[in-house]
Amino acid sequence: MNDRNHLGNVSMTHEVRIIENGLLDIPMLAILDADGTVYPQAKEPEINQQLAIKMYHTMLYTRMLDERMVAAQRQGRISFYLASTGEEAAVVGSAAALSADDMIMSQYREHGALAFRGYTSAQFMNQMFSNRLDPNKGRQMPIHYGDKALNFMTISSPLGTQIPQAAGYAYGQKLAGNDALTICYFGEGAASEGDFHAGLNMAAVLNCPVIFFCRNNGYAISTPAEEQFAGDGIASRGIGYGVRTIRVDGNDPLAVYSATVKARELALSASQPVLIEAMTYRLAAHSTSDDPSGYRSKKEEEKWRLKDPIERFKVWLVNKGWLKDEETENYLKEVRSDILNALKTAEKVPVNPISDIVEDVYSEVPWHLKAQREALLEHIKRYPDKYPKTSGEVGK
Amino acid sequence: MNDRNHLGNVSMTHEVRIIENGLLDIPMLAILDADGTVYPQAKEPEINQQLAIKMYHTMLYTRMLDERMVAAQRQGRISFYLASTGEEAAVVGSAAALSADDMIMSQYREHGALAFRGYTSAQFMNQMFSNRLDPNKGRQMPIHYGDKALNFMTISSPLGTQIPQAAGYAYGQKLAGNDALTICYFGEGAASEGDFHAGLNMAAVLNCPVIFFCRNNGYAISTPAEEQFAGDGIASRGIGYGVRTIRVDGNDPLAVYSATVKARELALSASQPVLIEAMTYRLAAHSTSDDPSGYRSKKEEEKWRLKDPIERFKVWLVNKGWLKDEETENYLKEVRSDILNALKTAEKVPVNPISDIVEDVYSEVPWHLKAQREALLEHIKRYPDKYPKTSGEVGK
Amino acid sequence: MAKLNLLQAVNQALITAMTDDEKVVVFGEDVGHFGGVFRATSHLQEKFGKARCFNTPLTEQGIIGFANGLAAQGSVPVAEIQFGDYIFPAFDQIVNETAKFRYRSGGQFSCGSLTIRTPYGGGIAGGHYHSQSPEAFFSHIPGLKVVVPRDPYQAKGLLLGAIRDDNPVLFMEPKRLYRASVCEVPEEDYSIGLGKAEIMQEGNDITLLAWGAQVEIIQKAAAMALEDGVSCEIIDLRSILPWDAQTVAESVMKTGRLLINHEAPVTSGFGSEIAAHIQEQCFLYLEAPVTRVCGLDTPYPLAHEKEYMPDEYKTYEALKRMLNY
Amino acid sequence: MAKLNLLQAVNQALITAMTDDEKVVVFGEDVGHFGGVFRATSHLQEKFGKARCFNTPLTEQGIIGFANGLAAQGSVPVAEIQFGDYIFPAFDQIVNETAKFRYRSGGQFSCGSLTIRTPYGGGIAGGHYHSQSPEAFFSHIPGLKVVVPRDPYQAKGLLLGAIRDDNPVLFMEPKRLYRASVCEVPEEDYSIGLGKAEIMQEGNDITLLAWGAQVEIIQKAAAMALEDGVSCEIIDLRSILPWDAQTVAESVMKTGRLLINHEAPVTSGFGSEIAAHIQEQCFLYLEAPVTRVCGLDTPYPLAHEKEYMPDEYKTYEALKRMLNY
Ligand SMILES: Cc1ncc(C[n+]2csc(CCOP(=O)(O)OP(=O)(O)O)c2C)c(N)n1
Ligand SMILES: Cc1ncc(C[n+]2csc(CCOP(=O)(O)OP(=O)(O)O)c2C)c(N)n1
Ligand SMILES: [Mg+2]
Ligand SMILES: [Mg+2]
Repeated sequence: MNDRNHLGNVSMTHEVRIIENGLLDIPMLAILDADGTVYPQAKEPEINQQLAIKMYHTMLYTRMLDERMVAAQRQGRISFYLASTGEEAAVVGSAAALSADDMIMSQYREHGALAFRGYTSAQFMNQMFSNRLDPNKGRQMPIHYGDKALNFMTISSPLGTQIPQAAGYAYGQKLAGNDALTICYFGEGAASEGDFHAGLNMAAVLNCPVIFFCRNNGYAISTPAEEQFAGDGIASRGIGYGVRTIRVDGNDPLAVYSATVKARELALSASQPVLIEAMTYRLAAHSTSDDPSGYRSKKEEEKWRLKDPIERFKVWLVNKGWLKDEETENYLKEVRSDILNALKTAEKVPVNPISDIVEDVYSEVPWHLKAQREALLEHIKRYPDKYPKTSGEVGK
Repeated sequence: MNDRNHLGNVSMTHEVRIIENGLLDIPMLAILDADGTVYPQAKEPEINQQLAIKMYHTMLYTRMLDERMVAAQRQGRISFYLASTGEEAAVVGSAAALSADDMIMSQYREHGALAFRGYTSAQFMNQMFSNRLDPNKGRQMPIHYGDKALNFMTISSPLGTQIPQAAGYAYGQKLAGNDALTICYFGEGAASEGDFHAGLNMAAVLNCPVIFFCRNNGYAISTPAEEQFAGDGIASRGIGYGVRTIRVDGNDPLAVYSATVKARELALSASQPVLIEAMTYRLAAHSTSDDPSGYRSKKEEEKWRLKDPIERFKVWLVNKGWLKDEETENYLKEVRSDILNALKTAEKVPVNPISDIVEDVYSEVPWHLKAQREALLEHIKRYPDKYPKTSGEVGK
Repeated sequence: MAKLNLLQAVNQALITAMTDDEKVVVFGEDVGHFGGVFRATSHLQEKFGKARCFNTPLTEQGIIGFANGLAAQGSVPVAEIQFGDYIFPAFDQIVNETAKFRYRSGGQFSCGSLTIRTPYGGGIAGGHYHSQSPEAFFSHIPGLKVVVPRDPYQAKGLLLGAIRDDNPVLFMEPKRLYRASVCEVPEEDYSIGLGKAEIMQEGNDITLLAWGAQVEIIQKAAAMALEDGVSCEIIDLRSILPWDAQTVAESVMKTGRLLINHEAPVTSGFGSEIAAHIQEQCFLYLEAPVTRVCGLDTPYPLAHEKEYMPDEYKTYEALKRMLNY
Repeated sequence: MAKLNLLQAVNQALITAMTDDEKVVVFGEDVGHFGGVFRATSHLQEKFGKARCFNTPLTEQGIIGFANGLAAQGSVPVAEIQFGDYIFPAFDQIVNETAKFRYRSGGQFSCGSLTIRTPYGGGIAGGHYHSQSPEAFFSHIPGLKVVVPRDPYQAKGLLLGAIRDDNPVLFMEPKRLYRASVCEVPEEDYSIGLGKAEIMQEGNDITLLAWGAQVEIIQKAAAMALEDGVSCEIIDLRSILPWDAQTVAESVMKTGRLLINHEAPVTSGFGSEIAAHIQEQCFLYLEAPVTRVCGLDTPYPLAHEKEYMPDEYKTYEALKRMLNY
């Protein structure tokens, strides 16, 4: 046994003192003030105009996508949607600090990361309409994106499961000698799952180059943070695992970007995990199935609207002379019509053929699934009017 | 949302500083030095001679029980045993600080707590021989004790499962207005399970009066602590959950006792969990199925033998004038013969009748289990020589 | 007597139980102030206080672990798992703890007072993470009871029966019926005992067996068959574990045929246990093989939900094949 | 060719796999330096380094979660769960992740390279937490493969088959045979393909079916029956999912009788799926009901292990009843 983790460095005390909250006071990195100016003591990250504008555009893009798709859900065109409104800086600021080779494992509210990597409106739509152009073959509910070409792992609904998986993925990257890591996004709610504990502890012990990125947005559906945990956020847990940790203002794209750049450097050079806790707020409803008025006040929402990451970033860009006011309007116009066109196109693309129903369960379709498919197709042939969407495919 | 757990008290920083190990330096409470003298700065707990001797005797008792039962296992008299040798102070020191009404949920290496509550050699033996006098009806492997009369929850093999259960039990005690709490023992290995995370976090959020007592004995079977976690022990995790936490020298009965007294007071008065991490060492093999020479050195063991909690306690008692040398010898003699007699008696007591095989699965035996029992008894009647242990019971 | 939907019936059962016994405690993700994502626990926190109805952190293994301890202590926990698809992190606590607590302690301690509520099943365009029917997993766990109601009346009575039963019960609520199924539900307190199937319609030619939301499917198939002059006996199994094999066997001895319908994948679904048992018990009475009309052995598909479901047409076709066997 | 026991055969298969493919990585609780509590992974760390064979923290859900990610990345993880009884904390990762990874991503990502090894079964005085046979739970998970070897030769071949199969495989090792079963095992690399049952003995009067450690039980029962002049066909199922229904059905069409033996509790054990399927496929050939000789529907008992086990005498008795049906 190596004493490091047992008794090696333990100091002694002779007084019975139970440690209360407050031993830890993990500060929050803040670079841009809510009014869009840089804090006097703060150092701007090294970031050029092109990258900054790309980040800004991506944030605007997902904001527009959210607006449009929430409406599309209300119109009954898609079954479900889940917006990242208010959390754009956390997602895009971190994604911008990655290399394209880094694997992204997301929870579900991180389409900004995918957009940053160049996912097109058409691609987003193909997933949301579960049509046959989705590389995931339309197998999941809207917003469960996944694209191997962009190193974006297909999203899974069960919360927290991607956390130990990210440790494993990163371990594999290290073994393979890749100069790339894994970033794993999750909410402060998901951090209550046992998988969070397993994932962070394993990553720390097995020295996995992974960035754990927690969006602490104050809510898990209706459950506020104070009914989710009693400690100093999620960051304090990182310390408990011996994981290098940083807390950032999640509504400050410069802070998030700076922290993630540093985290990536550290994680890769030392082959170790880093935990980032981004303090933000879910301005949106949890999803289109949710109505936040049942559990929080408009006043609280208003308070956070004042910290809007997009507005804040815009002021900074304008002050820097990197952005003119009308450019935003033009971009928005462009994006709106791009999204709408993509939507209209994608909703006309058919879903996968019915014969696909037994594919990808195994690497090859085994005997019993072949038999089940055959029986199903036979049945549809017999009752074409009862399965109007697919009966056309099966012949007679 | 209450800001307490989200942004309420967060301080700000403008410098990208990722927190590394060492933010936390949780000291270890030590009162008795390894040589049995009290550290000059330390305060002895309020403890009278009677209690101190009872603790000492209990520690000696389990040491003897361990010796005897490891031998009994080698002789093939019982199938399995698991010793607490070297960890007596952690277990007995904490148990001594409890009220008899407090529920004890143990992992398996805490028979000292049961002995402290007055479990007799006969009672220990009945469990280990799974005979019909065991209140658990002999349903589990040796050392899985449980006795409702003594508020000692029946032990379960799957690790960590008792941790969230303890939170729930304690919550129930609080609801019922009992002036009692739950203590939950576990190893530093078990603390890697997701159930640990769930249990501590829930207890913190739901204000459960429970003491989580971690025996950090450096090993989980062959796995040393440094392959189990990378943080500052288990104590640092408590801080992460906002759980009041104290680390103690687990080989120092006075420190463990003092910490547990204080923890109990706090947990009950504030209706909150407290985590105690006792730094100790598993001098024994993991169990009778294990041979530690495969994974650690004699030298390391020797180092820890010098910190033997019993020796240390003895010197203190003698110095205090509470104990004479020959008293220990006499007690040991007494206990040895008591244990041996109990063993000889218990091994002759039969196991539960075969008809019991379907009992306690449900509150009442349902139809299918009645039918299965009937068929089994019929079968045994037909092949009496094949089931010699039970055929006598079934008639012909 | 008022007309209630299934959610309202569940809510009423919880109010009844909490009023009747102050040891009843209700908790889970979002069940507190908000009343649960489906609103099954609406107003409970208001009525009974935060100590008896509360949100938990987001951890299913924790919820059931906590519930096991609370039950062992003597309280009467009713824990909600937000979706049946998310019950698996709690599987260890259920298999190794809930179900074995009484047995391992020789009856000294038990989780008998525990009820776990969870919505299950498809038909809501939820894909494979909001549609699973996991009852078969739980049917292989001695020590546990598993119950599935088919309508609001049954839901209230069976839930009260489950809460009061001295054994841990998994109570699975067919979520596609939450608002769709409406019927008269007495305001009074009534419980339906567990373990009994209900013969909903007597018949002579074939026995159709289902539970939960699929009961209406076999009813529809029976109606189609009736047009052909086929007389179906319809049984709602209600309890999956222990199940009422006697009622089913007696019916099959009369009709000579058994068709089982369930949503879960066919392989090792609970239909397999029923078929295995009935072919043994009724071997000489069977005029056709026991037949299962079930989900395919795939994850629950999003885009082809309609095709996947063991609907009335598939049931009717299978029934015809059985009659012409 | 050397005589090896089952543990040595497993160890040899791992050495072969790790030598053959440097992407193979072996891990779990105590599997590193120590070589595992049963020593199945002895010397692997020494031979292949700590990066490819290592201890994990004590967390089954973490082990499988980590393994899923590692598999998705392109490595070939072989994860050990120390006892089958402790696999349940990983149930969610297996049901919802391992098994659905490929499907949900349209084949973009998968855990196909993953193998999970775990010892299972009774007969070692281990009580209900060191004796369970949980294969039936896993047989209801589309996307997963489940394999159980009966002896050292099979163990090596099937484990190599499992590691190389492009689907996630749960490989269950009958621990009471770990040292008890010894046979000739070729030193060369050989794999046995998954999904095929093996007819170990041909016969005419009845088909006896088992897997893993219970195969020797049906062999013993067959020997007893032979004295009565009964000719038994003996089948080792080997793969539980997908299972080789065709081989079994063909045998039953010949013999007219099927007896299934497994250790797990009878209700919803995997025998129920086999019985349900075979009574449907072979309805007109059956001369007696498909019969299951299995564990009781209780936790695995400590003190009455012998009585609980579906041994050769129970098997023989059931067989006689079937022949006299
Ligand atoms: C294992 C599991 N349990 C429950 C759910 C249902 N659920 C979906 S999202 C959600 C809240 C998640 O909150 P958080 O992790 O904070 O992320 P946020 O929505 O705030 O981004 C819940 C409970 C789930 N998807 N998976
Ligand atoms: C869920 C589960 N996984 C694995 C095991 C096997 N096992 C029994 S004891 C043990 C080590 C426990 O170590 P620790 O918690 O540190 O306690 P200690 O033995 O040191 O007292 C292991 C892995 C188990 N009992 N339960
Ligand atoms: Mg959140
Ligand atoms: Mg330990």
